Amino acid sequence: MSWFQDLLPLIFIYAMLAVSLSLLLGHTGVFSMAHAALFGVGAYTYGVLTVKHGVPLLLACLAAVVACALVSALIAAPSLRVSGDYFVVASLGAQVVISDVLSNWDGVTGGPAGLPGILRPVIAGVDFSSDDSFLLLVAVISCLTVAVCAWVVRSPFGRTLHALRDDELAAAAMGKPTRRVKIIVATFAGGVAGLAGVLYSQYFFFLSPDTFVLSNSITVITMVVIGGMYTVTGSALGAAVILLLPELLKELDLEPSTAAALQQMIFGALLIAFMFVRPRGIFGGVTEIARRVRAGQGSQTKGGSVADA
Amino acid sequence: MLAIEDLSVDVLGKPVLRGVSAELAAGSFTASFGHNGAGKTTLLRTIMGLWRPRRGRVLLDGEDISGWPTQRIVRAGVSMVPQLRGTFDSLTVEENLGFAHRPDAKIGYDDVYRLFPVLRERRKQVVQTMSGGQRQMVAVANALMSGPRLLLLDEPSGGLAPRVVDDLLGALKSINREFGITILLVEQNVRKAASLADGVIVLNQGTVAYAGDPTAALEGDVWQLL
Amino acid sequence: MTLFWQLVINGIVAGALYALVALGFALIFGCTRHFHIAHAAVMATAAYLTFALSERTELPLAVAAVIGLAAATLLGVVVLRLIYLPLERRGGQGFVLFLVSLGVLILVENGFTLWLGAGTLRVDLGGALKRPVDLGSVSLTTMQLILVAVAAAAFAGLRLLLRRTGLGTDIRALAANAELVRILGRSPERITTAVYALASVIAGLVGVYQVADTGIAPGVSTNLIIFAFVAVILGGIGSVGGAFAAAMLLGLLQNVSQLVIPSEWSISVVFLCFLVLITLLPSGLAPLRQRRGFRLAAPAGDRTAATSESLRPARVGEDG
Amino acid sequence: MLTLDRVSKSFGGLRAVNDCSFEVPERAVTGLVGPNGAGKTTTFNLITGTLGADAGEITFRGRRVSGMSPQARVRLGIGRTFQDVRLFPQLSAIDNVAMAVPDQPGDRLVNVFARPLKVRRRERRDRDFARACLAEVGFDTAKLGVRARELSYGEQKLLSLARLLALQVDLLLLDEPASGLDEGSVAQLKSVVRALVAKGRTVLLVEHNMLLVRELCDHAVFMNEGKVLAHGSPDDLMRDERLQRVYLGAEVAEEAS
Repeated sequence: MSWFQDLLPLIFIYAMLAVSLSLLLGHTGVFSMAHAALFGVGAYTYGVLTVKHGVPLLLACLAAVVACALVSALIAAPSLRVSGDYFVVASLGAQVVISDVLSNWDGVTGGPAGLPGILRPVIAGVDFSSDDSFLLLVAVISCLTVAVCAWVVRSPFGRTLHALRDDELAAAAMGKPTRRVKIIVATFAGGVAGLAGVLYSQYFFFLSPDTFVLSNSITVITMVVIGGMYTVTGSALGAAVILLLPELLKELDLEPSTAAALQQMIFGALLIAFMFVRPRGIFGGVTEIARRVRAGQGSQTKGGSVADA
Repeated sequence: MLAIEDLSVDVLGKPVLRGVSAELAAGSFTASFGHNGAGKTTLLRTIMGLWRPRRGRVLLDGEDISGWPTQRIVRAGVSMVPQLRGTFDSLTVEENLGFAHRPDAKIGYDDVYRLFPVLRERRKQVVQTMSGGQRQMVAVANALMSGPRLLLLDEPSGGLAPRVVDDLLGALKSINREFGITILLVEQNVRKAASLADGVIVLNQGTVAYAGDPTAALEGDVWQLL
Repeated sequence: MTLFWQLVINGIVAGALYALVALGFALIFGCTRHFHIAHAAVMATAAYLTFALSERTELPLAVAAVIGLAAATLLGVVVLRLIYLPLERRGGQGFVLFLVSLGVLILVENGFTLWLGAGTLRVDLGGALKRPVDLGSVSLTTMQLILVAVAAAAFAGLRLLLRRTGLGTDIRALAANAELVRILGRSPERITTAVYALASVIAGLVGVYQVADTGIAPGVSTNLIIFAFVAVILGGIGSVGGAFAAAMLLGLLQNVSQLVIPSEWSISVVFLCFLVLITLLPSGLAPLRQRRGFRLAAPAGDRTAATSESLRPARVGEDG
Repeated sequence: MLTLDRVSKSFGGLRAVNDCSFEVPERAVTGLVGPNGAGKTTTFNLITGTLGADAGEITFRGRRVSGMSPQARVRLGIGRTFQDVRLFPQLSAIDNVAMAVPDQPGDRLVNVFARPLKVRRRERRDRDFARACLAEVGFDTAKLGVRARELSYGEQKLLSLARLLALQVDLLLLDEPASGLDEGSVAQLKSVVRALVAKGRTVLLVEHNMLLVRELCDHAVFMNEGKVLAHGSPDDLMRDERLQRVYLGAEVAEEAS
């Protein structure tokens, strides 16, 4: 089970990333293709600041989160003036630009060769450099983040997000500042993605621009879709499902390049299959039932015939 | 020619029509009234095969057409002028008619142009640039070009000036008389439509509140529903 | 100056490539509002099959290319009929279709990678097509010349088709009012299929060109489709002519910018320009040319913000 | 309270609203009547800022609102319902109403973190208020937790009215509030509107049901083809010959006289 222990921190990290994307995708109705890039901005900001400039780790971590939030807001700002179709293209554009910057700006990022020598933090005298302690740190941060996101979604602010997703025009007619809300949620989601990036860089001690390319954005989208984009916990669990998949492929003893392609193929097939079979994701239905039980409305809906329209 | 039997239709999961029955005789002119949401548009769309009934049947000349695809229903001789969006706005009049035209239809360009002479003058004009009344004429002409025996119209006079409404409804009367086309007209313009029609169906909350003679309809309690 | 003109020529060649992809994508998007990112998979299919059939079997290149083109067209149509249309019938709209389209793209592209490897694959055309044509101080290969000619011909041909033929009227009718097409007893599905076939043939041509010129590798077709998106947005949604012009412009910008900026940054430059441009001109370049030229459907003028978007998840939604 | 001065709006070639001027007096119910497509809903959209006018001025309590965003106009006190209801289909009935309560601290993400207690207290109050709004329009309290899209059309109409009440605006624009409602709900609607006016609110409504207009409205404005053809008391208007010809038909007019 040692492979599982190796995988666990990654699952926690990607759960944060997936939850952050679900805030945009599922809860606000904004389709972002730039999440791997944001992840990269967080990771590289932390890596570059600590490795090349010797900035204290916690300060660098803060800087990474802020930088990532700002970049996310910057991507959101122009495209929110126009309809949702543009956001996809704008975020795609941002993904490509950021990928390019990470691999071409050799002087700062180390270019295609990558950025080695990233350190794990020491917080309040506790050293998190061993794998076990680091796992604990990641698990705590990740769970806290997911909880915070779930809290946001259930707060009045989350309700405003859902209203925006359902009908932006009606939300504006109810006096909600729709553009500002969208930029704020993009900023927040960017910050979470940045934090995930920081943990990622600490986990591997090394960064390579290949991690932060478009196909990884698609992987994160797959996590969110498969887990259930309308639920925070579903998205987080989706990350676990998608990360466990390659481990199963390893049992087949394939060449790494073959395995990578096969894995992507499976993601593609999953995206298609889920839209046909379970558009709300694996865990979407479950939390829906939970919601109804909580609201005491389980008996009020007649066989779900209405919902299936 | 058309018989609707105990028709119930759900739209987006909500019951809109509940057990509607009605009959249209060949060559008749029937007007249908009712509030927004009473189910008039749904009735027309169900006849056209655009919605599927949950229960009940639609019979055209004794044959059950519910469940048929729209194409087949059009070929069987039913056409509809939908509410507001009955034209291809970025196409010219001629292109509109050409698209709708079916070679085996007994109505052709000449018939349509005789009915609406202004369309002949403007046949090269893009529909977008025409007045509301002229656009509605194109919409009716489009439906005619597919050669219907039964013509369904969904509030064709909506938003038109009174004089234009008179022209349009007058044209419907001559379509009914000259071509012998059976007409089912959904209208807000109750008085005018009732004066043209020889039968009235009033829908309320998805059921038939009244069916029969137009003059009797306007005298009784049914009026309160409108 | 020579360098400048050479870059202009290179820009026109790149622009022609983007324009061909954008043409098909814009046609589909304008007609159906499908955000058909799997258009890239169609292109890749033509490229990979041409390679595989000509290199791995004894088939002559021309035959391989024709089979590749046919398979690509088939893929476009199959994706429409087996995936998009059934999903649409279940109420799935833009957001759902975009996700499955993305799924198709990575499925197909990685399938070929699995089969043929991740390297750059190229077919050898022999001398004639690779021979440079001198235009004074600058040059381009015969193939590139053919590409530019094909792009121009495809543009003119599509324009003619849309304006002068029955199919063109059908396509414009579909773009204007899809439901009326059905109400008048015609099949929107059949016209949509024709649109997909047409666009897929064009994409297939791009694929064949790509594998014969610079070669095909994972990500190449995705990059092209991203440029096509940008061109469609810049050209104004629904405007095939606008998309074509914007694609040419992107190609030129990407190449000419290399005069002052290292070439590895040229894609970033294009996208940064795009982001700045849509900030300044939210509805693209379309308002700059008011002429009702080569337009499939009216822009979303009187439609409200909520209805003019094709990618909203709120309309996804139902279990089972 | 609200004044439209020579307001126009075109879509492509079509002049949906053409040089339209009228006034909505305070603490009264004004009816906007006319055939379908007369430009009533477009006028609503121009007043609420969903659409921008091509020409003309709209003033609310002496302040020029043309050019303001929809949100700014809501804050000034203009709220609306939609003809096609436009609820938030995935939100529960109570959330649909609670989200409309103005000035919620929870609207700002910062407060969700920085002042969680305050947000929660307010939220409890807002939900109570939302419940009261729903009760006021006669919404079935057993269905508070049901998603809006699972409600019947009539229930959705009531819900949209409750949502408008929660918005606490002074000028309420109601777009065909009675269409699709059964008689009981229409009676409820009438009493709600009357109660609102008694509390000092102003109502402008679009309605096809002339009997309702006559019972409810103090003034009526008649529009056709984007123009205001007549205004006055509903009874005067129903005696107006043009209006009879264009819109009503003789029978209603006879009843009116």
